[in-house]
Amino acid sequence: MPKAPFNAWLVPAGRLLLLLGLCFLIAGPWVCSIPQLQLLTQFLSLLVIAIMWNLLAGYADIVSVGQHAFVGIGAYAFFGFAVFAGFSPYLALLAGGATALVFAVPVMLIIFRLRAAYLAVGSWVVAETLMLGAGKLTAFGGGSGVSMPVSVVRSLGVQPALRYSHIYWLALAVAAVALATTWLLMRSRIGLGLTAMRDNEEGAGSVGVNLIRSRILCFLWTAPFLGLAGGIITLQKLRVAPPASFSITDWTVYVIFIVVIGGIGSFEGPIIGTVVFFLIRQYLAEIGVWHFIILGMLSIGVIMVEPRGLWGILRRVVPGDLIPVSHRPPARPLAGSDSAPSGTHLKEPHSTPAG
Amino acid sequence: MLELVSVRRHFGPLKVIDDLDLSVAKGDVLGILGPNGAGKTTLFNVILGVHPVSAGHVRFEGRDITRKRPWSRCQMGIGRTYQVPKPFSHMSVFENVLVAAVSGGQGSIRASRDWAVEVVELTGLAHRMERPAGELSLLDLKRLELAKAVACRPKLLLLDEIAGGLTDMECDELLEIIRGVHRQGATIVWIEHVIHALRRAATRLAVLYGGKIISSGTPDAVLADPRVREVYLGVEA
Amino acid sequence: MFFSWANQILQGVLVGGLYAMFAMGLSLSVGIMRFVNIAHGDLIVLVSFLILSLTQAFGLDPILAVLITLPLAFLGGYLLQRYLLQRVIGEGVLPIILVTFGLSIIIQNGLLGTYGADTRKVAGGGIETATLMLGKGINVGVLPLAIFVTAMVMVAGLDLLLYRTRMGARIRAVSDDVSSANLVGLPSAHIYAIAMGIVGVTVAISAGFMSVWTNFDPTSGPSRLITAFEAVVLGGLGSLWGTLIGGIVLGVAQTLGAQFDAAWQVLAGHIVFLIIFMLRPQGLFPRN
Amino acid sequence: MAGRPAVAPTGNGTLLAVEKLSVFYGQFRALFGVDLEVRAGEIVSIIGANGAGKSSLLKAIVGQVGRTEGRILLEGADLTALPTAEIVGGGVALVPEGRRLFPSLTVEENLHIGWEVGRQGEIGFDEVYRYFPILKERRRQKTRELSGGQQQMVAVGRALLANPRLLLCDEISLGLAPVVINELYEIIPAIRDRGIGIVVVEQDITRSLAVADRFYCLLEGRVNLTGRPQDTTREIVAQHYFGV
Repeated sequence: MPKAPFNAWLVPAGRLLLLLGLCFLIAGPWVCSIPQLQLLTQFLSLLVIAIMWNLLAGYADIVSVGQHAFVGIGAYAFFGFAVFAGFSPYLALLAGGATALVFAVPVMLIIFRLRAAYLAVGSWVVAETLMLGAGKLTAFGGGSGVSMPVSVVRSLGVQPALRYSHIYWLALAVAAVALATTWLLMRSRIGLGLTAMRDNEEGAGSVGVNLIRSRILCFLWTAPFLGLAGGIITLQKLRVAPPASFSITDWTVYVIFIVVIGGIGSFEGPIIGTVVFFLIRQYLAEIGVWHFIILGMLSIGVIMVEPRGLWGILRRVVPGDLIPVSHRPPARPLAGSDSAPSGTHLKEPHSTPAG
Repeated sequence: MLELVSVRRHFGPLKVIDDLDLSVAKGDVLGILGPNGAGKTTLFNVILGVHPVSAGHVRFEGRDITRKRPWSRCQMGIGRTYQVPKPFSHMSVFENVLVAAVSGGQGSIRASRDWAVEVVELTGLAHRMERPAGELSLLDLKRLELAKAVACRPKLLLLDEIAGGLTDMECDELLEIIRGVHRQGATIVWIEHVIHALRRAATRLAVLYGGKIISSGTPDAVLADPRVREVYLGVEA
Repeated sequence: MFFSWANQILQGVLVGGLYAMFAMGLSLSVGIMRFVNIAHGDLIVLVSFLILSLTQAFGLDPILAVLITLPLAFLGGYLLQRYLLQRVIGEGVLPIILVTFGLSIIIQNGLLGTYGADTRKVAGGGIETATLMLGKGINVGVLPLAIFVTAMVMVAGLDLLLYRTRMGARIRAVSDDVSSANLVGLPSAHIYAIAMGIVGVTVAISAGFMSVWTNFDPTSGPSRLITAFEAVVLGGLGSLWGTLIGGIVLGVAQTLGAQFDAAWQVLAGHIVFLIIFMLRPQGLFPRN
Repeated sequence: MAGRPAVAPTGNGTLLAVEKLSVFYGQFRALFGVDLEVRAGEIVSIIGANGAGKSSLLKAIVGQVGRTEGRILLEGADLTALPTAEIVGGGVALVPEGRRLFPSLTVEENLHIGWEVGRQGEIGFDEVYRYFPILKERRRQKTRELSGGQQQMVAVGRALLANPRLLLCDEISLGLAPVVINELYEIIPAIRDRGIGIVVVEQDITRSLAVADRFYCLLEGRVNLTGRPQDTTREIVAQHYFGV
């Protein structure tokens, strides 16, 4: 049996850190001020979008620069269902997610015709078109947007404190569901195939991974979650407007930086990236546009030095994944004694002694 | 079991596979020889569907699979190794094999785990079970290629120069594994330059030259065929 | 009525000249280096600000300012390719997209930090308003006409450069097969960098015309990129004359869209692009 | 020309000396300490089965493999760390396996690229067109439109225009009809007689040995037989070739 490596404690320590973070998030409404709670809500929304972008670019090789379209669609649809159709905010939120999914189908039909490098700008064109289209909706205030009626706002709580904690719980729930179900997806046979695709596409195809179906599934998977995030964001901002709801800066630029810096193609990367991003933004916001420049240079540096980001660097020391999406062989009490077919076993080559 | 009918594969004006007919019977171990550029790897790409054919048909167990994608063919029972290994470098050896067992063999993860372990052990990779595939040595990568192909539970196994670059001892080990797989019922098509390995394993040999089969039959007959010596060693002076 | 429509279409064609100019450099990088530079539009805006500074700070004539930026843009393109993009080329699409994306954000915000968010324009000394009356309500602006003619000259010039010169043959050789080029001893990194330098020159020329004709601000880059991309895809990836036609199609679509409602101008361009793209994904004039 | 290896006459007429050369591709080792020598005006043939390391040897000489150990000397000047462009400029030209032309360039343009990257010398376009008259007729045609044999002629012509002191030919008969191969092989001695050292890599042993002054046989990355063709028999060569 190999001895446990010296740095094995880092994995449980990392998990403990994640658990503490989760406890903090759950305790949020009791320990945080309203501005802090709003910040956490933003954090959770961005986390959801980052996880989804990572799923596309990091695994399915769909490097989209237009995913903000689905955030915007979610925002507008939520607004429409809540204000015009009179749905309760909760139902409207779900309907917003569903609408994003419906839009994802034609969008996919367009951009999947473009491969590789061209898909990025192609998805951007589609997002731009949808944003301009949203600006033509007079009911939603056209190009300048519209605010939520007070009645809808009040249905979530008359006092601001209650309302904000309400929105926060919704954001936490959406993030938790997004994280948990995406984790389950990655643990499933589909996720296993996606991870193989990430490492070697042709190799994955020839061991039976259906590349086309996996791509379609990934793309459709992300849309409703982005739509839900769009709904949450609208609840928080209390208005929709094309440039803000379909903001490429907020929902694509930042998100790409988050995932690239945190570590693309891993589950931990987007989480680390979102935390780092909020730290940078809190401390560097006063230097205005220059924090973008720092983020841009940081991400170019990361691609040059360690394409798998901060988590890739940490992973050189940390011996395992914090959120295990990988699979381990079943424990076998008497490995190799009698279970294997006879005659075909080879002696194991001499393995080097551990340590 | 496998049948290629007048298959052509052209890259622009280059005819890599030129009007090729080939049939493989169940239980065969067919070895394919041929000089560089004879179209051997392209032949595999055509059988697995990595490249579409320019003309002709590919049949597998009586079904026309000419228009099927690689993953469907794999799920139907065609496993394949690559000459240049294509490991999933950031996944463990076990996971590499599990992907194949789950995707190619079409089982659930739960049901495929034991099979994956069995294949890993069968191919002599048990001691590397949880290592990332990116850290493996060449021999282990070749074993992993084989393990992934076997894990798909192939009825037809395509081996592409799996013995190249190995020492004699390593080659013997690999040969033993391949024989084991054959005994369990798989039909094998094996492209190889290491002739002594082929000679010991193959029930039939075929020689590919200029995109056509120029000789086929029992190993001894083919190796004695003057046309084969011609292709390999040049025209008799 | 007829002449009013004809006039609009003519204006659209001329606008298309500017779009083709934006697209030409992108078409070269798509055709030769086989990547889409997401910072392409931002580079155009960057050079426009450079021209603005030269004309305002030193009181230079815009034409002189553009002439000064040409060698700088060549050098900039060369260095950008040689020391940044070349390092991530050939490692799949993700790194190059992300690097040029990062570059785009850096340029936009660097300009915002330096020049502020105000909309700018370079004074052209009256050429902006000069028009030729062709009668029956058809007027042609001197500047748009100059732009269109220049765009055609540029396409013809690039065609000559690529197909009639030694350097062009080298560039096409590297674009044909990089590894062959390396095998026979062609310095591919240097040749790619020269190609990017040429892209830089097209960027500077289009920046010169754009800065006099239209307003721009530090965040105008992405819309220039999108226009350029649409023209390239419409024309057929990598085909220079196709790119010119693609630009014209967009220009006409936009001016006609604006006829219905001024606010539909940009959207009409996108919609026409998406429709044509769905019908003909390989573009109007695919290469080969 | 910058970086051009200085000419250092070595007395015994050695043009190329390969010393203890190993080549690695990541984990894979293609050559194991190979020694090889080529003199000016000599044709050296390298034979061996697929995967024996023949192409790796040629690629290492022109600086196109990742990691090597050992030394490669051209007239005493070390080529080992130089970029390909300088090696070619210094007088080594490769006719790569599979021809590797630039398909959308014309015959003339392809040839011209060889001329540009090489060193100054007596071989010009006329010279090449004299060897291959058909190329003169087709000089304005794109090489993708040529037959395989004509393409191979362009590849040889391109290398010759670099005015090499050492010419490396990798599988030039691959996939060609015997008539065409004969035509190509007729000019090799003529090139040798200009004082150029030639390395011929070929799967067709008979052809290769017929033209060679000396040969090396590679098996799995090592030289296992070397000598003059007339001093050995076909059976011995075949044994070493297959390693059985």
